[in-house]
Amino acid sequence: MANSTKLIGKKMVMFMVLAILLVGCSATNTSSGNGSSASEGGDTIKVGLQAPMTGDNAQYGQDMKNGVELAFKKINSDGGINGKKLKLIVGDDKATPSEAVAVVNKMIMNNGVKAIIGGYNSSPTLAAQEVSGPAKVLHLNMGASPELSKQNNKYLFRVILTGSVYVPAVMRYMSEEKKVKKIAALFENTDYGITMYDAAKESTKELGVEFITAEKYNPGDKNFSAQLSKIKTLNADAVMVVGLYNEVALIEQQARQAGLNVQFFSPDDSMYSKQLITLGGDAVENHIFASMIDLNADTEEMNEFKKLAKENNIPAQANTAIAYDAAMALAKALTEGGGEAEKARDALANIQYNGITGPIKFDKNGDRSNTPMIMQVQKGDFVVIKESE
Amino acid sequence: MNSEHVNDSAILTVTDLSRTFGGVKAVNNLSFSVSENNIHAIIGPNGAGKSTLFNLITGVITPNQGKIQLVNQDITSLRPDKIAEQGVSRTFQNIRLFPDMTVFETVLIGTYLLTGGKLLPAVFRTKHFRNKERQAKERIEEILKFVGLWGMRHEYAAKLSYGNQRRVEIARALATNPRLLLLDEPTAGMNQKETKELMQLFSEVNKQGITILIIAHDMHLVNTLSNQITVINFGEKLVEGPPEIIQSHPAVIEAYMGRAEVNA
Amino acid sequence: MFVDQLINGIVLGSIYALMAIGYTMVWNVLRFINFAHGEVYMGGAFVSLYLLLLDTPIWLAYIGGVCAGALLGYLMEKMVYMRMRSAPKLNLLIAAIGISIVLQNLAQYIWGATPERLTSPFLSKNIAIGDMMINQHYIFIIILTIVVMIALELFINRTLMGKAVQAASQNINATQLMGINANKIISITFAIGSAVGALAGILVGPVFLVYPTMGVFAGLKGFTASVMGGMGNIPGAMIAGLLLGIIESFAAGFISSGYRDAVAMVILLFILLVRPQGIFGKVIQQKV
Amino acid sequence: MGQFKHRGFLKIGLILAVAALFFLPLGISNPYVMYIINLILIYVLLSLGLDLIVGYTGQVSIGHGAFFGIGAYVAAILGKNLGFSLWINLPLSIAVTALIGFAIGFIGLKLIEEYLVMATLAFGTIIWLVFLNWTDLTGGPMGISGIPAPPTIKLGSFEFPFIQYHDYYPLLLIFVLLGILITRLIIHSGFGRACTAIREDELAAQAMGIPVFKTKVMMFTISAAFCGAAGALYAHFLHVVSPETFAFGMSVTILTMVMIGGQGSIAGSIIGASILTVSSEVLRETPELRMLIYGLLIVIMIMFFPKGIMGLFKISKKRLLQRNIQAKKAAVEKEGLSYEQ
Repeated sequence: MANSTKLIGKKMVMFMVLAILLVGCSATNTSSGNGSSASEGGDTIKVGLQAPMTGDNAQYGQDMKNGVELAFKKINSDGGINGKKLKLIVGDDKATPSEAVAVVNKMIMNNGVKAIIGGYNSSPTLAAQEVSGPAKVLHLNMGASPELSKQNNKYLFRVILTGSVYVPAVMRYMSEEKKVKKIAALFENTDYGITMYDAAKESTKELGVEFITAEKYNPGDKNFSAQLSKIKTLNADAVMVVGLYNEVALIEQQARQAGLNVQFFSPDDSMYSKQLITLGGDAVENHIFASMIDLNADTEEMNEFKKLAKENNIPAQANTAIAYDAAMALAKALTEGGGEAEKARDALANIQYNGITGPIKFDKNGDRSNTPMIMQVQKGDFVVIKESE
Repeated sequence: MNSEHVNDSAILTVTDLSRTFGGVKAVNNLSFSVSENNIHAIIGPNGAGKSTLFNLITGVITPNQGKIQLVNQDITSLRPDKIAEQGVSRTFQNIRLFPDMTVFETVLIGTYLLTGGKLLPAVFRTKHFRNKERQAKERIEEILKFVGLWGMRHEYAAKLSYGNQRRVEIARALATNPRLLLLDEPTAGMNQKETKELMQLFSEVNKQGITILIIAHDMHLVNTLSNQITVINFGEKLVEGPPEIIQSHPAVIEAYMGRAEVNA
Repeated sequence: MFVDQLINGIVLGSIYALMAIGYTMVWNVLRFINFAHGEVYMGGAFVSLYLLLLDTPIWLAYIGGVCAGALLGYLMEKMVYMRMRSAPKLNLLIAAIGISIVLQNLAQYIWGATPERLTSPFLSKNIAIGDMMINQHYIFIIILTIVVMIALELFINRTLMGKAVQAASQNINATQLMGINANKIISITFAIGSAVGALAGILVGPVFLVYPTMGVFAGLKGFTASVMGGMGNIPGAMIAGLLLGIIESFAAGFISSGYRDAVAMVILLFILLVRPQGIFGKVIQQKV
Repeated sequence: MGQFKHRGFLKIGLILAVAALFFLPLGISNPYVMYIINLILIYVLLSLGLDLIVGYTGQVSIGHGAFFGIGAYVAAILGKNLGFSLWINLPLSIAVTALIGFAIGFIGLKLIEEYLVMATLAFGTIIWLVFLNWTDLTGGPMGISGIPAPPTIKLGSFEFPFIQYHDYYPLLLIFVLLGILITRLIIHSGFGRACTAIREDELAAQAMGIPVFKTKVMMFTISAAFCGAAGALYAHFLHVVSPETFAFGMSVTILTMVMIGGQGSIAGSIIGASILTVSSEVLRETPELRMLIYGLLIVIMIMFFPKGIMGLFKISKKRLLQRNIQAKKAAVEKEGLSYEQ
């Protein structure tokens, strides 16, 4: 009896310790951010990053985080925003809509962020902007889906190009330069994949090409043998893959193993990463895609970015550069806004800024109007084969 | 069918019952009947098929062939709860109590047939529902006082002495308001005092108009308590009759008595 | 397309068979589903990957991964399951799921979430059989799986330790009475099952990549295969794994690739309801 | 008599405490904290539901995340596509979930122990894959967003709109209290006792006339319905549903809440749901370590509190009860009276 009482006592103590630990964590948590109503009392402005930090898409989130941190470091060492330092709050959206809503909620309400950079994937961004819009929080996202232009959210801006710009560019190139007629589509079964495919299908009539099949896969799938052997039997001239580098690399590798040796292309630069080549090796050689950025470009901005990245020991990836651009543009808008949400929004809407990814300015939908270039994987590097118009 | 099985006052009639387990005939072509208000004993050596017989009657296992009748109703292959509904209740050879319940809670389970398991009345606490709940609780008070466990009603049943655990099991069986009570070796492992007290209890139960079918090893108990005995061996019926006849039957002595003495 | 899917099915099936062994062996001695087995598969692959980064020769890296898998299984048992011997099975199940969450995220913390390709000396070569092209690595997977199965069969039936494991699966308490240390048997069982699971992960690494959550569905499939083969039946698990891989590939190819993973679950349900003792299992009489 | 008075005080105290709960938002200015509290309420409803079948009936399911999902998707689809309000969607969600729960229970509950666990896992995974792949209806991996908020409640001249998280709290609280009440009413009835008896000893329960299978299926259905209700509330509260929320991880989370809080205990469900929800949210501060610590927490809790946190109190309560009886017995014997109350 005494023994068991002692045991229970021990367990109670352990429980207490755990409880105190948790409460302690939450206390530091609430003291670090004090509600949305409180203005940034100190000398910092908080900015949130909504991106996948865990799960299959975590690499994208990591690249984005690197880019934003690089930009913030530079901005803060140059004196910050009207004397205030930028502070990054990282929120993991796991590339899923409900987590995105949860984490954006937390960043806005608990941390009191003034702006959010991200997300990377279209579906989570579409869900999250429904929270950030009413809260009047600037939301600079990197989703490709044309849906993002139609949200009627004044605070939503897109720092990459929209799918409706990317897709026709690459489709025209494939039709005119590569003379393909019959295309098989293989796309991610998400807002991103579906809307990109729809946009591509729309452009087929005037180009005189056709999609002979539309195969889908779910994000995170690793086995595409079923879709690929179906495509193989249809004798397509080319395969359009809409997906991220993990999937694109695997798809092309498995296609080679299955003996499907045709031209692969993608409508946008989602797979523009050294990882594509590391994973795909020879199989991704000759892959064609439309891109808004060329990391080999010899521009002043690009060279500065690469120098900064090297100094800070950060790999200079496409997404790092785009996020860096987004952070720089945001900083400019925040400076002009002088602490007022409405003013900062107007400043961002009318911004004129020359970034690594070219001139940044937004139309009334919050989209950029730049045109993409066409790139190809050649000898393990990304080479521009057609400049942007 | 033999004419000796026709029994007008029978509450339970078993006819040509058989059940095999992997080729072994646990119960083989067994026929007997239990008269109303009797204390009927089933005896036989270990492995004779007594517990299998109980499991067949209560529907825990289904027979390969044969028929089990409760008064005029065929209960062969009915589910155990349906058979309980018909007024057959039982205790188990190895006492099966509910480990996490007090005596009161355990016996309360036995009133399921009284209160029923309807959901909506429970949620809306209808008058009917409350009445039944009250009745159930009154009944338990009555039963627990009857078996002498009222004072221990808040104790965990599994923590009681062996004899008292058996009483809880009997009280729980009585709470179902049975016509026929099946007791599977109820005094096994009890000391003499406990056995004597339990025998007392059985005859009191019987006086309330409940027929008892009992499996027992203790010949003394069987002889003093029961008024009809069926002896089975290898799943078959050996003999049947009142204690006086069974005691002196040569086949019984050969098949059973010797061993029982060793067991005792 | 038919032959394509058949080959894919056999390759997948080999992996599932290897995974199923781990589930079945643990079930044999402890009667519970070790939900963290999928993470052993992942762990083995990651360790191999890491060793390759350190310029370890490829064979050594593979062997290192297998050993790491065995160690992981052993530690799991020693640190958690052994301390829960008297706890209800449900608690073990939750603990196993907890371990799997920990290991997945630990792997991500150490190695990052980016899928990486494990090197294979065969991956870039195809063999022509008739007019069919088969990847050499696929053949390597199939051959190695057969070798492991034979080795395991020999171990169980021909060695003293194997016989002790077998005896333990009948009745772990009786084993203890016979003077064999039950805890030692359980540890060995975990180590062997985990080594085979890690091998599966290493073999898959060059084809489907290595990443922290790779074990989740592989685990579910392996577990389904072990139920199909009859829980605790090692040869049954192997054959069932192969069968599952083939069925799944055909279903994905001819029905819908989105429901690829549902196929295994439907089979699992079907087996549980119609033949819970598994395709190759014997009916066990339950004593009332 | 004294005991009666004591009880009366308890009752009044309880009513006051519950009433006070409704005024909790007044003391909370941070909407994020309110958001977490609301989330806890939804999880409490889920845990209560799962506890009915796991804790009270002893039938383990690791597929209840799917019922949560069915409730949420029914509400989302009806709310988004047909513009139905919460008040129509909630009963429909409950009905659909109960129906599917009944079907699954009817098929699966023939199995026992580990085999039931496996079957519920399979069912849960299949339903999740349907959410993921039936793109036309469920939106596939994108899920459904833009689910409308509940309509403004008008009571005379008072209006209760649903805009902030503070506004949802009373609504969710009412449903949780209703859930607690129904749970209590069920477990203190012939049906509830039958479930407990099944948990303790199926054979003995059946011998008492309890239709074991039917009772299990009924309880499974109710349990699913609870999760369906939680799902509908979740969909209208968060305005977005997507499949991964309802994957295996959710089933495990709910089961872990029940286990850590303590099976077969209402307070346990509340404690379990609170601990896991709060720790999961607090750990968002360290996204890279979040799930790692969360997993460790689960392993440690389950190793060191095998009966959950309420299990600790239960043991001491049991001991107290017995000590009380012993003391009374001694007192009675001293006075030479027969021990009877």
